[in-house]
Amino acid sequence: MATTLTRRQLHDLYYFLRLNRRVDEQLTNFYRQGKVVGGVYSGTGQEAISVGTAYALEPEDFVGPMIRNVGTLLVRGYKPRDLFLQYMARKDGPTGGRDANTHFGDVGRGVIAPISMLGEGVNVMAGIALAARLRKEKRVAVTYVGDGAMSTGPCHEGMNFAAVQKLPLLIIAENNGWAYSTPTEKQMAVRDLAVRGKAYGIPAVIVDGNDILKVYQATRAAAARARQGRGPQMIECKTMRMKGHAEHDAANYVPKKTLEEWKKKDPILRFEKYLTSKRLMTAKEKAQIEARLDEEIRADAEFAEASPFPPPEGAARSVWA
Amino acid sequence: MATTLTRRQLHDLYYFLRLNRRVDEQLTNFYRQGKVVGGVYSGTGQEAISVGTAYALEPEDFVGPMIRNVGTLLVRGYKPRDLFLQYMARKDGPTGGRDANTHFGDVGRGVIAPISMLGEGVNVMAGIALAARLRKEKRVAVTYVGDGAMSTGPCHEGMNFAAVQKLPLLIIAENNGWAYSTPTEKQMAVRDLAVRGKAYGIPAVIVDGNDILKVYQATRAAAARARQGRGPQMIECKTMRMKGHAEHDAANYVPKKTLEEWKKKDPILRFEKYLTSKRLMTAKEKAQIEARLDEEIRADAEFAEASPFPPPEGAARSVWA
Amino acid sequence: MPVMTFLEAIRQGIWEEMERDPSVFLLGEDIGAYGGAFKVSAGMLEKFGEDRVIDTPISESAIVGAAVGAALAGMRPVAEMQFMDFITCGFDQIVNVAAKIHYRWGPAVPMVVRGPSGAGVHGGPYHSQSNEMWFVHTPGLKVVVPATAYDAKGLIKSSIRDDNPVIFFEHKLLYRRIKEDVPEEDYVVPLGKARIAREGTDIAVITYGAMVWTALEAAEALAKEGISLEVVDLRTLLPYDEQAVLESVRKCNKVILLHEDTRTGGMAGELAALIASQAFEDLDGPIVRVTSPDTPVPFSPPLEEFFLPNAQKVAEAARKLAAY
Amino acid sequence: MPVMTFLEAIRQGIWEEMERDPSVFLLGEDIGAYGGAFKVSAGMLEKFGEDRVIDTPISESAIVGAAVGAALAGMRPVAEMQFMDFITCGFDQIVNVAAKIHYRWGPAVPMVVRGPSGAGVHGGPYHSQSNEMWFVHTPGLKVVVPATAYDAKGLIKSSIRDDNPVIFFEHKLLYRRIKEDVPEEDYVVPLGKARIAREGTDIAVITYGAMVWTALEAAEALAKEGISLEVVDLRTLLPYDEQAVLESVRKCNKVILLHEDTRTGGMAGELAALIASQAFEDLDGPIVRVTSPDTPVPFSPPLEEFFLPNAQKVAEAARKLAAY
Ligand SMILES: Cc1ncc(C[n+]2csc(CCOP(=O)(O)OP(=O)(O)O)c2C)c(N)n1
Ligand SMILES: Cc1ncc(C[n+]2csc(CCOP(=O)(O)OP(=O)(O)O)c2C)c(N)n1
Ligand SMILES: [Mg+2]
Ligand SMILES: [Mg+2]
Repeated sequence: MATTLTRRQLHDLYYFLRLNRRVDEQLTNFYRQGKVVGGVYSGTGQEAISVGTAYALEPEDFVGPMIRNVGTLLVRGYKPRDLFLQYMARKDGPTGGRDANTHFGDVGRGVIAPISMLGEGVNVMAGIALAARLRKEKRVAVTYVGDGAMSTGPCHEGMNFAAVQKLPLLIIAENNGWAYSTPTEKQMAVRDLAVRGKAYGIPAVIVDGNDILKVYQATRAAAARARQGRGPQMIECKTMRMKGHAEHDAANYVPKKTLEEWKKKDPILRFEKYLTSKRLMTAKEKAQIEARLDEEIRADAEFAEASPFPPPEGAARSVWA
Repeated sequence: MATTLTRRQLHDLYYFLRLNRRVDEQLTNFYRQGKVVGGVYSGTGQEAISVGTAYALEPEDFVGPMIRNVGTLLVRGYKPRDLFLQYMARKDGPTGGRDANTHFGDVGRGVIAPISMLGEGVNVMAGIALAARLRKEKRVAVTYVGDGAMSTGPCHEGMNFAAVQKLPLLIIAENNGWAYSTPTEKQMAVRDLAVRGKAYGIPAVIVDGNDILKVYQATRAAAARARQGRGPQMIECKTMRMKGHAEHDAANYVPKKTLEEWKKKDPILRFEKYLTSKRLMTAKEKAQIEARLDEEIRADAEFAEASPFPPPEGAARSVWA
Repeated sequence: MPVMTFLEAIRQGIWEEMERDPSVFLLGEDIGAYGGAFKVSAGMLEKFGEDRVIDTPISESAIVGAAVGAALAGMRPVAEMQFMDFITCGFDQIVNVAAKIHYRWGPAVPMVVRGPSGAGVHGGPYHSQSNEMWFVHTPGLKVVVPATAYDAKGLIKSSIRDDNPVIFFEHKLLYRRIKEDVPEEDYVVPLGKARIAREGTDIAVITYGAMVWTALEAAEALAKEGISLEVVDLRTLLPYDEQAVLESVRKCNKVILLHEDTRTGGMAGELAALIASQAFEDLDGPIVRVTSPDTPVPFSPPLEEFFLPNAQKVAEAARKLAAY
Repeated sequence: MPVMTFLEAIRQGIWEEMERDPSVFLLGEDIGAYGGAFKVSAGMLEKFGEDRVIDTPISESAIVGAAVGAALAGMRPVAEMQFMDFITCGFDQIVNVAAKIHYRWGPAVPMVVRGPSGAGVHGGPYHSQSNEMWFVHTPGLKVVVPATAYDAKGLIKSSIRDDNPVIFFEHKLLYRRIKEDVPEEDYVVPLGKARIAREGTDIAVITYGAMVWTALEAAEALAKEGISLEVVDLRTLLPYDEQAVLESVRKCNKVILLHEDTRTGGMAGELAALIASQAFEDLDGPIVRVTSPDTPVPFSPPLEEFFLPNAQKVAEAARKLAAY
């Protein structure tokens, strides 16, 4: 690891990594307490990708996070309470209870809400990138695609379209080994998703997705190339889904040994070790960050729990703008 | 060119090439006479691909021809009259006037009818290949995909699915430079469709699609590999669409020079030259073949023209088997 | 007869067909070792092996398309959509390939596309849809929506044996909530035949799927008020049992058309057209629709409850209609 | 006022909107140098440049999805389907992405998906479909089907200015057959408002698209027999003009619902439900549907003619109904 990031920025990264983890943990707690409506889909073990990519962007850039990219949302300014409220289906949540989990966004902040149907987001983000090009705005659009989502037709169409149109689209392929219970060997007959990029004429790099500085740097570099008009860029992040598909899924199909090995590569512990060993973060600083997190999570959890469910008539909102 | 084909087989190939061309020419004549219902989509300049691939197969194999693969249908035993009747929407045509052009098939002969929506056929033919594997039948399924069709999501899904399942699927990618008015540069940002195959883990070769012996041999080899259980195989045939998208399209968007250059590479003239220069076909034999073609085309054209339109109530056929 | 859940009935129906006919096989996402998101295929990989229980990539077009191809080649594929919401991702394959083959060029396409549909479990806009109507409006398909465990088993078996593409909607709310006596032996429930779920005399309620239970609940409540509802469970939406609908309307002279699906362009419209053209003279009151409103299915419980029809809403409509 | 074809009216409407608003741009297959399969965008590449007239790969999901993204980012994309039959290839993007965005999380999605639809030109099963109903049954969309050149221009302009995803069906039979006086200046025809295409007193014929002309032809013929048809041209199917439908029914007391689309689950059902619930007492006869039968659109002219509704079939139905 080597970086030109300032000490403050490194602490930021650490803060967001931890915040991401803490939000997921709190959601799991809420889930176990029966307070979550629906399932909880955690990004545990993949925080470096969400946080590292989002942190590498400019404010005017657009992101299209998927269900595990809570870290992306946090970096873009959403608060833990937004996630809590949304997962608990409360009135004050970003969609007022109309949709679930990370299914929210805000064009003003450059956040485009996902839908469940995998792959479609690639096309939508390509459209965002297209608009940027048409308006001669130097913004990039970032789409996240799982190893599973990469098998969808729409993903193919979007990547190819972006390549032909030379759009400033960043494709972050999160290869976490699994799509629900399906291992990548049953999803594809190649080892690396990155070869797909090349088949569209999209430059693709492979990075260790559990190394936040690598993710950050690859994203900076790719975003810079895209901004220069060099077309879409792909980054395959190798990582591992450390929990089940969702909280209800014990993931017995995942070999215990694999999990144990990956546990050692935990992106947060790894970054923490780097920071402390390089003396980039003192024990006191670390404690301060954790204290701040404690307070934020506590306050937001409280706020969310106190928020009412939406009034029934909220369902009658117009489908038309 | 070099081959182990017998003289009879070589003559067969020549016959089918010429038959393909002659059928297309006759259809164009019918079209100009206002006898065709709808458009005429010709395979002129691409006959070596249709004929060469189909001729390389075993009787139990399945083909899924597209609109320009008249040669494939002829090799599989369909007669010129079937095409004429179908294009003229007559009662005795293979679909009794219910569908158009090459949209017909017969499971018994291993011919699966295409639909207009491009790319879908890849999945259907993958399903045929899957059935073969499940029943432990050593048959292969052949799907034809254009440079344009390759951009569709279903094509991607089908190729990937076949790769993961190691299905005996042959993907014949006909790269004829154009998809309607769209040149391949606007269809994709890579030069070769073959790289797509590799991105799925599908072995892919590139052949001169205007050299029937190369096409034939590549297909034999690929089919053999597929039959051995080595999974899907891809052959990219480089060629050129020598007419407009259909007869109504003057194709002014195609540079005249390109057409002139490709005209010199005409697959039939080339094969004819090869056969005569190697003394594999005498002038008399050639004349005999042509005389046979004259008679066949004449008789079938006459038959087709004499065939009535279907009775209106034919429309009321059940949609259910 | 063992008591069985709706889900277990479907599972058993598929299982029996797989035992009976080696050409039946399954394909879909996570249906193998995992047994499917709802466990409909639990144990099937172990029993029937990897060739007949195929885990696929996330590729609905490939799933449906491969099923079409395999069906053409003589197999009887049963394709699972992890949620029926995702059927839109294989839509073209269903409506343009599968549905039109027989009419266009002759062959049979014996295949089933099945999966969980419907709301009431707070699944949000993408795990709650009632997507049957797009397929009812596609000539060449059959569309089946069972309401009882008995029917679920009998209908899935008929669907697998049918020579046409059948879209089979399993209401996820019923999966574990409905428990009934279901014969363990082989039986089928024919496609295209409705069932009188409850006899009545005042108002015919024509419905299907989970709403059959809603209608029955309303009927129970209204019986105490002296209003007698007849509940017709369509079971198959395409082709649907016109005769049964008309008979019930002719008997009751008033009709409520009830579905969970959204209103505009929903099944109630189709039924209204049938009734208003074929049983016009038998009608003693307006045709009443009780349906979800025209929005996506909202996520939060109070919103979803507001959105969904329920026994109260049906009863209210029935009271008004009875007084007409 | 110049005489203009239906096609030219659409072209001019798009052209004017592109001149008026730099955020309007086009994307689709072969729409650039070639001007589109039907030449709706002829000359636009030359006039507006490659950035605003984008030739795409054969990727309907990408076309629709890119339109959604661009719309979210403040543009007003107009996406062409080469034939509306191919809209099924971008179906999920339309019904699950575009249609649901505003309800779910707020933003406007100002975009148009347009293209040629309908039969009568011997296009066969894949170049003749009337695919509007799937979208009428999708909350969040608007669905527009013009019948006249005047409306085509005014409605395409309204559609482009609308802040929602609009699916715009252009009947290819009308493209060059309909020639009318069309103002060259700017005007709009509002979405959601029907038009009385012909006043009448005996039977209301509710229809849209090319069938408006069929209805008018029938009306003309029947006038001579003393049967007076009122022809209502819906123009917009979602949201449709309930008031206009009901008024016409209340006036004529008899109604024929006419569409080219296939019968089961078609628009006529929706209208029947509206009428039979809201205008039940005004009806003096059964609600009659005249539609295509439930099959794919056959290719051969005699088959297609058998399949399609025409003035004779409408007249026959009207005569029967008049005598009721
Ligand atoms: C088109 C589609 N089919 C099926 C699903 C159901 N589904 C939800 S998540 C998932 C697995 C996704 O795997 P991947 O893309 O690798 O993302 P990960 O869960 O690993 O983050 C599946 C199959 C879906 N959401 N969309
Ligand atoms: C999904 C889909 N979109 C659009 C079309 C319209 N269309 C018919 S053929 C064609 C071009 C096909 O190009 P290619 O696949 O290269 O085949 P070729 O015509 O060159 O043989 C297009 C765009 C279609 N048939 N299917
Ligand atoms: Mg994954
Ligand atoms: Mg081509």
